[in-house]
Amino acid sequence: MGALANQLPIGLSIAAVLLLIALGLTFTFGQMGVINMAHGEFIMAGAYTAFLLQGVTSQSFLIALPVAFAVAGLMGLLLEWSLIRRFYGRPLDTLLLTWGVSLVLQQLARDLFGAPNVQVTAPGWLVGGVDVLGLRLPYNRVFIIGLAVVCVVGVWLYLTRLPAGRRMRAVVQNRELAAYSGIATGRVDRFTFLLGSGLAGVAGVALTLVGPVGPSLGTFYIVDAFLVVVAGGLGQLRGAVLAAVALGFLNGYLEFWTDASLAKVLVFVAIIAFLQVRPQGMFVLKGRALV
Amino acid sequence: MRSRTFSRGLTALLLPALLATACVDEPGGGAGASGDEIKVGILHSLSGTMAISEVTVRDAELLAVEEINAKGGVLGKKLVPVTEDGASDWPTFAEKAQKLISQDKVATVFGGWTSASRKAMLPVFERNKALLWYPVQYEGLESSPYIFYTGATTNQQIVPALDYLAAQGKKKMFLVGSDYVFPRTANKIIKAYAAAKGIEVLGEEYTPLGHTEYSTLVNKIADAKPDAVFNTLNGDSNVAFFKQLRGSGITPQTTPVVSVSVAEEEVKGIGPENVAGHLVAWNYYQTTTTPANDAFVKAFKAKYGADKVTSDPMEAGYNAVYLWAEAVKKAGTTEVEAVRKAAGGITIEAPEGTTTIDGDNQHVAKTARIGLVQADGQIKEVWSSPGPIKPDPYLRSYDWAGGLS
Amino acid sequence: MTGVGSPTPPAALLEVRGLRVVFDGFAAIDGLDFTVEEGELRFLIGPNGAGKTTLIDVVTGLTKPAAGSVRFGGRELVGRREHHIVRLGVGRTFQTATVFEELTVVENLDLADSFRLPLRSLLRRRRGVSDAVASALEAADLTALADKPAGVLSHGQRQWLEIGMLLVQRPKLLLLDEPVAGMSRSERERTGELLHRIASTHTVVVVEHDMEFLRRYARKVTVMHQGHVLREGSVAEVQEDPRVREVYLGRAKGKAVT
Amino acid sequence: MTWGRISLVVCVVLLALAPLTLSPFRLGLLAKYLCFAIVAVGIALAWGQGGMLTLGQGVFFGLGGYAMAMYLKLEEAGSAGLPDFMVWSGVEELPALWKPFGNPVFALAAVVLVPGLVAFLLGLLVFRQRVRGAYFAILSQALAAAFVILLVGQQGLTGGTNGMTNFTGFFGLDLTDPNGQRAVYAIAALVLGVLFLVAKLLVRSRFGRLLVAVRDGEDRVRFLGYDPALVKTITFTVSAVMAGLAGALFVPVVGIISPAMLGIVPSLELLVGVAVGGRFVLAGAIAGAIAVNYAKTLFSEDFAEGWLYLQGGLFVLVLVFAPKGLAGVVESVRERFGRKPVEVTA
Amino acid sequence: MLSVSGVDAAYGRARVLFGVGLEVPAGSLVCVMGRNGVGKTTLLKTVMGTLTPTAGRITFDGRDITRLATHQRVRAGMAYVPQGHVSFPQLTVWENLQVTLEATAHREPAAVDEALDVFPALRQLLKRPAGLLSGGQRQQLAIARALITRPRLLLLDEPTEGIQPSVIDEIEAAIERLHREAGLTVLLVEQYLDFALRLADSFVVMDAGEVVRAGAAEELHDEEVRRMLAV
Repeated sequence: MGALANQLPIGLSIAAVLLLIALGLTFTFGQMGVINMAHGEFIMAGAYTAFLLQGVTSQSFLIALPVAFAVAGLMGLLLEWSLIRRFYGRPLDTLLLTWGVSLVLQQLARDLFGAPNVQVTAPGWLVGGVDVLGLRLPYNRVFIIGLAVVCVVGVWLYLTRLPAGRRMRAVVQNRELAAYSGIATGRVDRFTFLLGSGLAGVAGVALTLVGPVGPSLGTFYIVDAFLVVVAGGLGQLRGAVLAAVALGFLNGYLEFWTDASLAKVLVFVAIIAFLQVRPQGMFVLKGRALV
Repeated sequence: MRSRTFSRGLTALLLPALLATACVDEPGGGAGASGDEIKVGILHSLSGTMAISEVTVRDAELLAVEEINAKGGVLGKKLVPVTEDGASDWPTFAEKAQKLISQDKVATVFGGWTSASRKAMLPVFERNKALLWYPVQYEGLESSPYIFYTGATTNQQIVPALDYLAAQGKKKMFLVGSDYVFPRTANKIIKAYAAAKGIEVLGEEYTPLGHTEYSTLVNKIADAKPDAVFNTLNGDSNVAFFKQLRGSGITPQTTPVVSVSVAEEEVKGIGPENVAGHLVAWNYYQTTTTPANDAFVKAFKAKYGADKVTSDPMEAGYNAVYLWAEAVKKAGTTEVEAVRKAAGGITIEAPEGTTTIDGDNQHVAKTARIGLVQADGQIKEVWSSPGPIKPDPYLRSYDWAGGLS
Repeated sequence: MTGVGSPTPPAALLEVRGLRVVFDGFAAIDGLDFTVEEGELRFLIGPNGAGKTTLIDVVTGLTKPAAGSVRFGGRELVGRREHHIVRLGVGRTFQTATVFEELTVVENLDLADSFRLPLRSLLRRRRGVSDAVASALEAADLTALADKPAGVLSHGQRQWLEIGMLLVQRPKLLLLDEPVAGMSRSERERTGELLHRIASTHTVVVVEHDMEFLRRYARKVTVMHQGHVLREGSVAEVQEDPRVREVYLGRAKGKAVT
Repeated sequence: MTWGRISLVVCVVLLALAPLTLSPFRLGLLAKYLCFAIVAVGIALAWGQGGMLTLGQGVFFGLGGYAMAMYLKLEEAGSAGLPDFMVWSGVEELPALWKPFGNPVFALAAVVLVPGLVAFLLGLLVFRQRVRGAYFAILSQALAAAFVILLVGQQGLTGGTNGMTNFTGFFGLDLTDPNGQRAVYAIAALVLGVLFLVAKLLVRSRFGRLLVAVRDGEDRVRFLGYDPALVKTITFTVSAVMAGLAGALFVPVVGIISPAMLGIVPSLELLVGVAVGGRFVLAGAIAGAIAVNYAKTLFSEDFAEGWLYLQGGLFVLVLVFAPKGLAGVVESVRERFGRKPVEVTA
Repeated sequence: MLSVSGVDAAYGRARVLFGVGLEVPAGSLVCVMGRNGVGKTTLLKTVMGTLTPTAGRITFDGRDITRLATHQRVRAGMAYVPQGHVSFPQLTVWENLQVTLEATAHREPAAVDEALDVFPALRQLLKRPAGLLSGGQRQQLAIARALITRPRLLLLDEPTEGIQPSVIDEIEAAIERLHREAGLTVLLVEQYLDFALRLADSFVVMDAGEVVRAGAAEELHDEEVRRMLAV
């Protein structure tokens, strides 16, 4: 029974990881209808940013967060500007296109950083943990949960409080009216991509705390990330949050009761079953539909 | 689609593709030992997920080839390596093995890492009566006449590790592994051993290859409170496992983890601080003190860079080339059956110490070593077997292992 | 508030009763009663947002009503899936003609013709042209373009093709949504003639704004306004009704201009 | 017509000559490409004609492959014995799931029926709910991921990551013998030819026209009185069966079936050839599958690290510059220079 | 101020405008009339740049804007209130206004106040999501949103369509005030005669994608014109 309660914070921390990797996708996939298979490689870019920056200063891990946001964000911007722009309205083609890009990026990482995993040392203050209800909750997990919360709140504030965020919501809700309101919609699209990719970069830095840092990093997370977005529904922040939490707990408990392999399979079955009830995910944004 | 209009021109598309494949049949490279050259195949994953591990083994094998050539080659002929990419894909290993044998006509092949790649190549070598030198520790229960196994079999790695743990008074164990054949076989051996020696196995958990979410598993370990964890995770999963294990407060002091797939190269990727103090079981470490190893490490760093580390599978690959060369010298030919016959009893002073080919099962006698991971990423030997252990892939000499094979 | 002809239910082909459709809290149709007799050519008009297309959407199963019933030949349509309703004999066209551009004109028509075939016969290749398709080709004046992909058709030709596709399905009720929108004058005329011919053998409901068209071909007109029926009657009757003039010329503000 | 006939004849002749001119090794490779070409025909049907981008075709390939492998393993092990991997895995008695696969008829039926049934059920579930486009693509991808995990986890049943290997015979043919290999090649070529014709007939049938209609206007098709979910499910099932047959042939051709063939990446790789060759044209898809896999062999022999660049780059280039693939390029070249005047938009 | 000449436009293959010409002099209120589906909305969309004309030329203040992006036209001083009281439904009223202000060239916060002065009723609704407003309130918001850009030319597409009568008066009064008092140039699309009669300086009647009649407001009393508009 104790262990069962223990799974609560674990479900939460799995949810936090899912949320971090999927948050950026809710913008690029959910809001723009672009299925960016290279999202995982933007996560990887964030992780390598943390690798390159470490040792530069004593707080390089924290510095890596904004830098990774910028690096991955710029990569996303470049991708949107150079390729994806031509593909709006062809979501299936963007899927294949970005998968091609992801292959190239993986090989590029292999050539730049070598095939083996590289070492990213967690800062000293993230070593150790805190005891909660008899369970030791690692600081790095606390940090990831915190970062996920910060990112969600940040994104929420950005969307609701900042001019750029308002513009983004305006474009998503009614692209034509946004143009009539004087908004340069093309620029907003590009910025949306920058934000979504940047968040992937931030996720990448955080994942160095709990996972490997190597050229295949992105491939470990991409499917889960998409499932979160699919289950959450199009372009809705609250959908992504709820789906991440639900899948996190589902994963945590299923793995506890069965094993890691079976849990993954069962989660997939659960998603198919869920889509039978809600084919469009938890929340549907009226207006712009995908496909 | 206006398929009628299209298809007219389009079956024509088949032409170039088919012509290309059908008509280009590169001429074979002649016999393995022709003129003053001997071709040897080197077949590892240079791309895909396994490239992480296998590229370094290839490097070590190429180093050995280079060194042998520098000393005048074999039978007065130079070794010419033909490198192929297994692409972390088992059918590709089989395909490339076939290519090396039938197209390049190499004298022998050094290659493979995963059990799956070996199992895929095995029928190819048996069918063609060609030789494969396989350099990685594996799950045993195999003995092919056309494969030489220069890595450890279970009685040279897992069993000594268990002996060590038992000697340390570890009575309760938790088994963690990636979901594939080596961990499952290893754990079967461990359970048989445990049953015979009064050790309790508290849990046995497998995760998919490439799994990175270990909080639940770590929770299960924390809950079970074992004396030791026996870890047969492979590759990237180790990084996630050790990072998340460390965060949970499970320390090497309370619960040491013994790993059999974590070598110097992996320690670097995991981050030494995450794995320091835990145990590993191998036959060789970079710190192993033999004259041959000093030379090996020095040569390796000189060739590939001072920041490079050496590890057990690399050393086993390096040895494989030397062992084959010695066998060829003894046989006086590269002809496969002659080399096989000559190989039994071949002994070299390898970086890990004296190693001898066992003519019966084509494995190699090796010294087992338990090591402690240091904060600098190097591994310090804390125990070693008194001498090279005779390979016993089917564990026939262990009475507790009766029901295993 | 039923229109004309409600007391004789047995002959009614389509009976809509108490229909209510809500979009986001806004009632696009509210308390609508609407009846079409067998053999009628009915025009459905009304200002923008009156609920004409919504009505067609409900009848054909595209939109689910919040309340009310739609009975077709005595059978309830609400709750049935789109293709079932088609199979019961209700066909429709769309405001923007949707034909399959990759398929040829004949293939488009043949596809429409084959919907009652069992799967096994669908797996066979089309050999020649059925009588229904041939006559639809003729009716839509597309015989010359029969083997061209529909993608090359002009807008007007597409509309005719779509009507032709409807014809080969031999529906008991045709619902045409703005068949002449976006057509040139000469095309309108030809469409009118086509419609006239169709109406002689089918029950047809047409949503149309083009008044010239209306005057020429309409027998009975239903004027919709704000989700309900405002007036039903002959063209002349409707034209004379001050309330109708009001919703067209003035607004529902109460200030009649005439 | 003559153009197509001539090239078809040339292709058949080339395929027929290949066993005489190629070394057994190269012939084996060609046979492998033909297996992928069979999958490509199915993908071209589902994706090109039907608009269903399936990222999980490896699953069906695997189901067919495993069904065949199970039979071959049992055949080899004889009536009393166990397949080799079960011996290593410590399985002592033949699992119930395996028993019927000792029967060749059952195994051959399973090659067709198992992938078909899985695809049919999945298709029915998702297409009924009008899950389509990207959602379908992502779900099919997740299916591939889940399926691999499931296979790997059942080591005693499936051989785990190792899969099954070391097949020596195939319905009386000796796979270690060059003549046996030639026979297997001939079977693969024959199956490809037959399935190509079947697909071609399907595309030209009313059903094929309906499929294109569903791709271009699913909602409109509903108003013609058809159920698009059924049309899509049937097509998806057909394409899955083709993948299953390809998988079953892959086993004797390559001599191994393992989860590595069925995951996300192999499933996507199957798409590369189709996209490059031209997804809208069956022959283009076949040519693309053969050409891309040939390129993969060439590259990994001479320029291993560059393969990912080439593969990724190919995808990007094709989608940006030739979304209809090589077939589209050929078509537009023919439109420009061909004798046949092509109708320009009226 | 605005000059449209010889404009053809089409949605895909459906050709909607056939050589439409139109002049909107500075300070005038021009009313485009015609029944449903004759191309009025298409004309406005073409003027605003969401639809590119296949032929013809559009100038604003003498500058050729035929190829300009929509948001650039807005910044040049044209504002458009589309048909159907559209807004950003999940943005609050305030956000609807603010997002427009932030996209303007001037960015003067006072513009929001000025716009709210036109429809004071909106002040109580600032925190409410626009999707929850009534049609009339949404239309007031839509006009206010357009005014924030401080346009010199305001294009209104059936501003009173589908709106409850009480609000129609307010909207009408507001348009009148803006035109008469502030001297705003207005291009109004209307189906209804009485509205045009009260406000317009001049009118244009469209039918089947063509301008079939144009003239001063007085001519609207002409019975022939009425027939063009009514049933």
